Amino acid sequence: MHHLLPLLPAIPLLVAAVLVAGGRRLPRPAAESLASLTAAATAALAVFLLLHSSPPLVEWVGGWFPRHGESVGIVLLGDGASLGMAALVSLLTLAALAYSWHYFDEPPRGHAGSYPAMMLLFQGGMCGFALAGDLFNAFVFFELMGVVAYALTGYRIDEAKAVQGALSFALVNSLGAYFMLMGIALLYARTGELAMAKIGQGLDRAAGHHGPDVLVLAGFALFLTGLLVKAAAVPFQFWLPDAHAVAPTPVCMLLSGVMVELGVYGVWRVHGLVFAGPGGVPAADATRVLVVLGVLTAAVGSVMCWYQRHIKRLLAFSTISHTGLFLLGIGVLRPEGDVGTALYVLGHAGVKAALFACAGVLLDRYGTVDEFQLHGRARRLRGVGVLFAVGALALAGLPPFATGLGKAVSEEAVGGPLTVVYVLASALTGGAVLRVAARVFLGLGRRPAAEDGQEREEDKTSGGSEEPETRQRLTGVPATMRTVPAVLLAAALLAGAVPGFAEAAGHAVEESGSPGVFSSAHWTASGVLLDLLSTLLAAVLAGVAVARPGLLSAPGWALPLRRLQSGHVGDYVAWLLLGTALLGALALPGVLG
Amino acid sequence: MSSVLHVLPYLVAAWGFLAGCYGLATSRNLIHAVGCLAGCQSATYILLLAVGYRDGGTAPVFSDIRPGSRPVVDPVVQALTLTDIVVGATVTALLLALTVQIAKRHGTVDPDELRELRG
Amino acid sequence: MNGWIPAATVVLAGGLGTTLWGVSTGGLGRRVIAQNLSTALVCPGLLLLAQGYGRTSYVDLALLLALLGPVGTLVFARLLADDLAEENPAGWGPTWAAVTVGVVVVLVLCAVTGPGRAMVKLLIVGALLIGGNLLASRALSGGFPGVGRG
Amino acid sequence: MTPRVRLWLVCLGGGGLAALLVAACLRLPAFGGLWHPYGDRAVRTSLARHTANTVASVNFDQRAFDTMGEMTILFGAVLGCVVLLRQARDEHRDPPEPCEVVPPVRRYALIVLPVALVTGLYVIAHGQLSPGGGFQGGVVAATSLHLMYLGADYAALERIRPVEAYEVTDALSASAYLLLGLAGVLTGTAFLANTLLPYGTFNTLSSGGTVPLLNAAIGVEVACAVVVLLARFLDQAVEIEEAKGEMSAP
Amino acid sequence: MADAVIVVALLAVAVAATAAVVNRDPARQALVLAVLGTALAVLFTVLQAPDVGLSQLAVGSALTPLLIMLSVRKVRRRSAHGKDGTQ
Repeated sequence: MHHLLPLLPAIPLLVAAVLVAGGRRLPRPAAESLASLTAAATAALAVFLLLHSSPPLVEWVGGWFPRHGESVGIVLLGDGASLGMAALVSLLTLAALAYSWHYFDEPPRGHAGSYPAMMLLFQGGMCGFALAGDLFNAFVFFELMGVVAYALTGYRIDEAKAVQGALSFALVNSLGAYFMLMGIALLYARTGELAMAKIGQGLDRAAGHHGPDVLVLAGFALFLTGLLVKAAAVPFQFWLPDAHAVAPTPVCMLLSGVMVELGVYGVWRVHGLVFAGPGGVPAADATRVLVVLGVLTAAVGSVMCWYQRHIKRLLAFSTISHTGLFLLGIGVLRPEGDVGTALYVLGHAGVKAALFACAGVLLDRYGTVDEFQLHGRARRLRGVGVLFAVGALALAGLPPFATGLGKAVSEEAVGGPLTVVYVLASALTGGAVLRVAARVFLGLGRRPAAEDGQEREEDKTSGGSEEPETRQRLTGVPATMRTVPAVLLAAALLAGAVPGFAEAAGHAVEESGSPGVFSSAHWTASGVLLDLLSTLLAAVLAGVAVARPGLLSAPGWALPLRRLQSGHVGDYVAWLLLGTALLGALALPGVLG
Repeated sequence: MSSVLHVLPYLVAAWGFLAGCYGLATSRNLIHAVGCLAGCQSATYILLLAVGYRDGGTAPVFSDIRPGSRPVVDPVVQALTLTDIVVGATVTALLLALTVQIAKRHGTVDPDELRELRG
Repeated sequence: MNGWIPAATVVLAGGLGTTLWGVSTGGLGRRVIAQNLSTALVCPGLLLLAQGYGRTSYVDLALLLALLGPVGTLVFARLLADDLAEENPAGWGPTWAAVTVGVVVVLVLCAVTGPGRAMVKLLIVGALLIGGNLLASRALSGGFPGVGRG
Repeated sequence: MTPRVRLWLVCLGGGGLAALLVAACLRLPAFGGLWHPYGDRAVRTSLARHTANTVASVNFDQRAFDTMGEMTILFGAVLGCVVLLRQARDEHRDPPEPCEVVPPVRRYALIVLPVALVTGLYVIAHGQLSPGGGFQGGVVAATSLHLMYLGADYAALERIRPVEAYEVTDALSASAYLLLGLAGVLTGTAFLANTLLPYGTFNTLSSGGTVPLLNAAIGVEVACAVVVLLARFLDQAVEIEEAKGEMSAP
Repeated sequence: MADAVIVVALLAVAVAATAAVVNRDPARQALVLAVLGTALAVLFTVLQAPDVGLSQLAVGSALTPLLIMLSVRKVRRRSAHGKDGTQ
């Protein structure tokens, strides 16, 4: 069984290579069917392995099983969490490929297979990263998914914004990856090993009775920088809206749905295996780091999300906000938090991908994703409108969506005042999306004045002049573009509503995560109430925003926050440096004490 | 001499990394920024290889020496660095490709003039 | 310990020092010449290192540098031909000096190794190094008189 | 953000990072230390598998999975460059003007080209014995072809470089690497397991089991990938022109 | 004495890396990067990593400069072209 683990990344990579080799002979439908079939097969394999992952599978690639406890090979971990992520990646890739069926204008001349091939490479990279149990191997797959994601983001080279967003994405993420590599080198120097579990043991042994020293701290800060850049935590988040607003919609579905979450997953994995022991970073400090960044990220993300009018950018900021919530969930270092976050990630992937899919329909139908310009214009797209509104409510945590369940379980795990963060962040982001739904699909409220006298700098990102991604503007919505969001939302609903699914997921995550006794994940009365509260808040916010736009328009203090999102790659790098220093400072007490 | 040498390679790596970051943050030309990123990355090569060095060791390549006749340095970091160099070269190429497109679409490669993605 | 490594240290320190100074200051012409010299001066250093470490397999490094270093210079000569046209940097003095260092090092090493495959390899490296450097200098001083959009 | 504020931010963040890095450097094991557990194991394993170049053994046997990822990164980046540097709708191709090259330079290029090509192949072939291998040799071989552009002109290069063939070969050799990995699974051992072939005699070209095969696959892949990559950049720099009169305003 | 050559290589790399950042014109930076590549190859040789040194030479001495210079040429030609267009 465990011998099949390496196939999860290898199969998509192989088919991608075949697609490139045969791409110029293969007609486009054949190339796309082959790619979809591969994604489906990989997903099936991942689910199959997932069902057999108790006890967790471990594979030493190349047959380098440890002798006397030591190996020279690379280890892959096939436990509930990693295989769950791999399955999620594969399913979402399948959804994205189905959505983009006959979607783009003509592919590059003589390279019909290149777009599906790149999607498969992306999938392979993400699967490999999810399974990696070796630090350097994780870096390699981290780079692979990065490299392909940069190219996919800049896919529409005719668009000035697309290439610029892709470059910010590429520069910041590559730099983050090099931070990660510096961290790996430091940890290798201390422990002489590369497998995560062995490094953890090595750190414990080296620390002895003194506890961790500054070398461990530096390794922790540097490695986490790389992962948090991918996860778009504040202050590493600036690249994300730039990239997500301009990437082709199917790519956005993957970027927001799983790639960013893989950053959070990486933090959880590496913390659990490397830094959780007595020689790693003390629990209190790790919690401080993750909770502080999580709260900041959730706050910045949701406030910025509320003040956007570019719909894709708005969704991108809501992803940032939710990443903050995920970081909070894993930050408390309790099994309930892990399970809640896992469910939340699952639900969020479906909901966010569905929302992006709907935004893509708007873009291709009307040639704009500006909330103001679209006011009331999409009344006739009833089906898409319903999906968009349902997605908004699910984002706010409406039971019984998996987002709501994940949110409820996480809230219970973090407890206390941090619950407020969950409620407010999901209400704000859900409310913002609901507001868009009300304005665009129902035409409620006054049509907002496009300009209030002078053109402000921020209006450049209104989304008014985007090029549609299809050959011509769509006149009708193709069935695939309608079905995919519906299926995704249904999946998010079922994941939360089907009894037993949450327990099974909880069990799988618990087995692979931090030790602790945890009963099971299920709906509780308080959880449902909090979910309903955040949904209600979202509806009220959206209603007020539509009826009385003046009341909730951007106050003076929000403007500097928007100004920070300057689109200048030098600024982003400066923030990245500051963020690493911040990470080090936040974890410093554990080393000094 | 020797106590300085015990940390000098690491410090050089740290210096190179920081210098690259500084250049990246303050760059006025995206091609220059990509070059700075390459500089940053060379720091990671130095750190990795410095970690694997062994005093008096020689390369772990036995085509021209007898195995076991001389102490050898750590081959693992060398393999990692090789991978890293490939990654670096490809990332550089991809970034340059994006830069070329930016030059076409925006008419400039100065990040100070690329102000479309604000707010 | 042997004398080869100190010799290599001196050659490399001198070579890298001068070329770094040359390549990071002054006009474009001077910088290109310095880049060209870096090949010519580092390559003998690598040969000396291979001898000093007693590893014949390290000679491959010198071989590759002798081969690709001039190619790198050709890149600059060709793609900067317009900018260099005004300066027409020749730098024959430093070039000949560097070539002399190369010749001396290769000859000494040949004398030490004695005839055999190793010596043939050394001679190839030497020939590539010297030929490449002279050629690269020639290319810099107006080697591409008519570079249009090609 | 003004440049001044950014500089302050860089100083602040960079200062913190510098403090962190320097403090960590001082705690690292002294440079040149004798303790390399993984490295020692790797050397022993490599000798047990009759691979003279330990680095090749780590790359293509012990940690061959990393190399698979690395190769795919290269493959993906080249594919990305092909997509990013394609001819956009508002661009057209102008045939390049021939370039005038003084005869000695042209002669040099034509003489060195085969030498470099052979050297590249030599470096690939001896990868599991002496320093070198698929990656290094592949880059050298690919670079050598471009002497045609540097020493002669672009048209001459295009004659010896049918890009499509290189693209297909690139993809095929990448598949070959992956298929060699899959062969392990199919024969019932493990992915990328080096158990298919005998390990051969130490320090000969056929030693090391599948190491020479994987090495050769990487060599071909890298050579083709670099050729395709450079072809895209040359296309942009030399051939592709934007339509006249459609120059963007800024 | 074996240490002296390591120190020399390290210092050369440090200086070259700094120079690569300080030279802000891309063409000049490419020249410095080419020398940085050579210096790194020397450093890798003295750190007994000839495999890595070879790969650094292969990438750093011709490939990266060629890529950068081709990009510089494209960018420059574009802006020169643009000026013509506005005249």
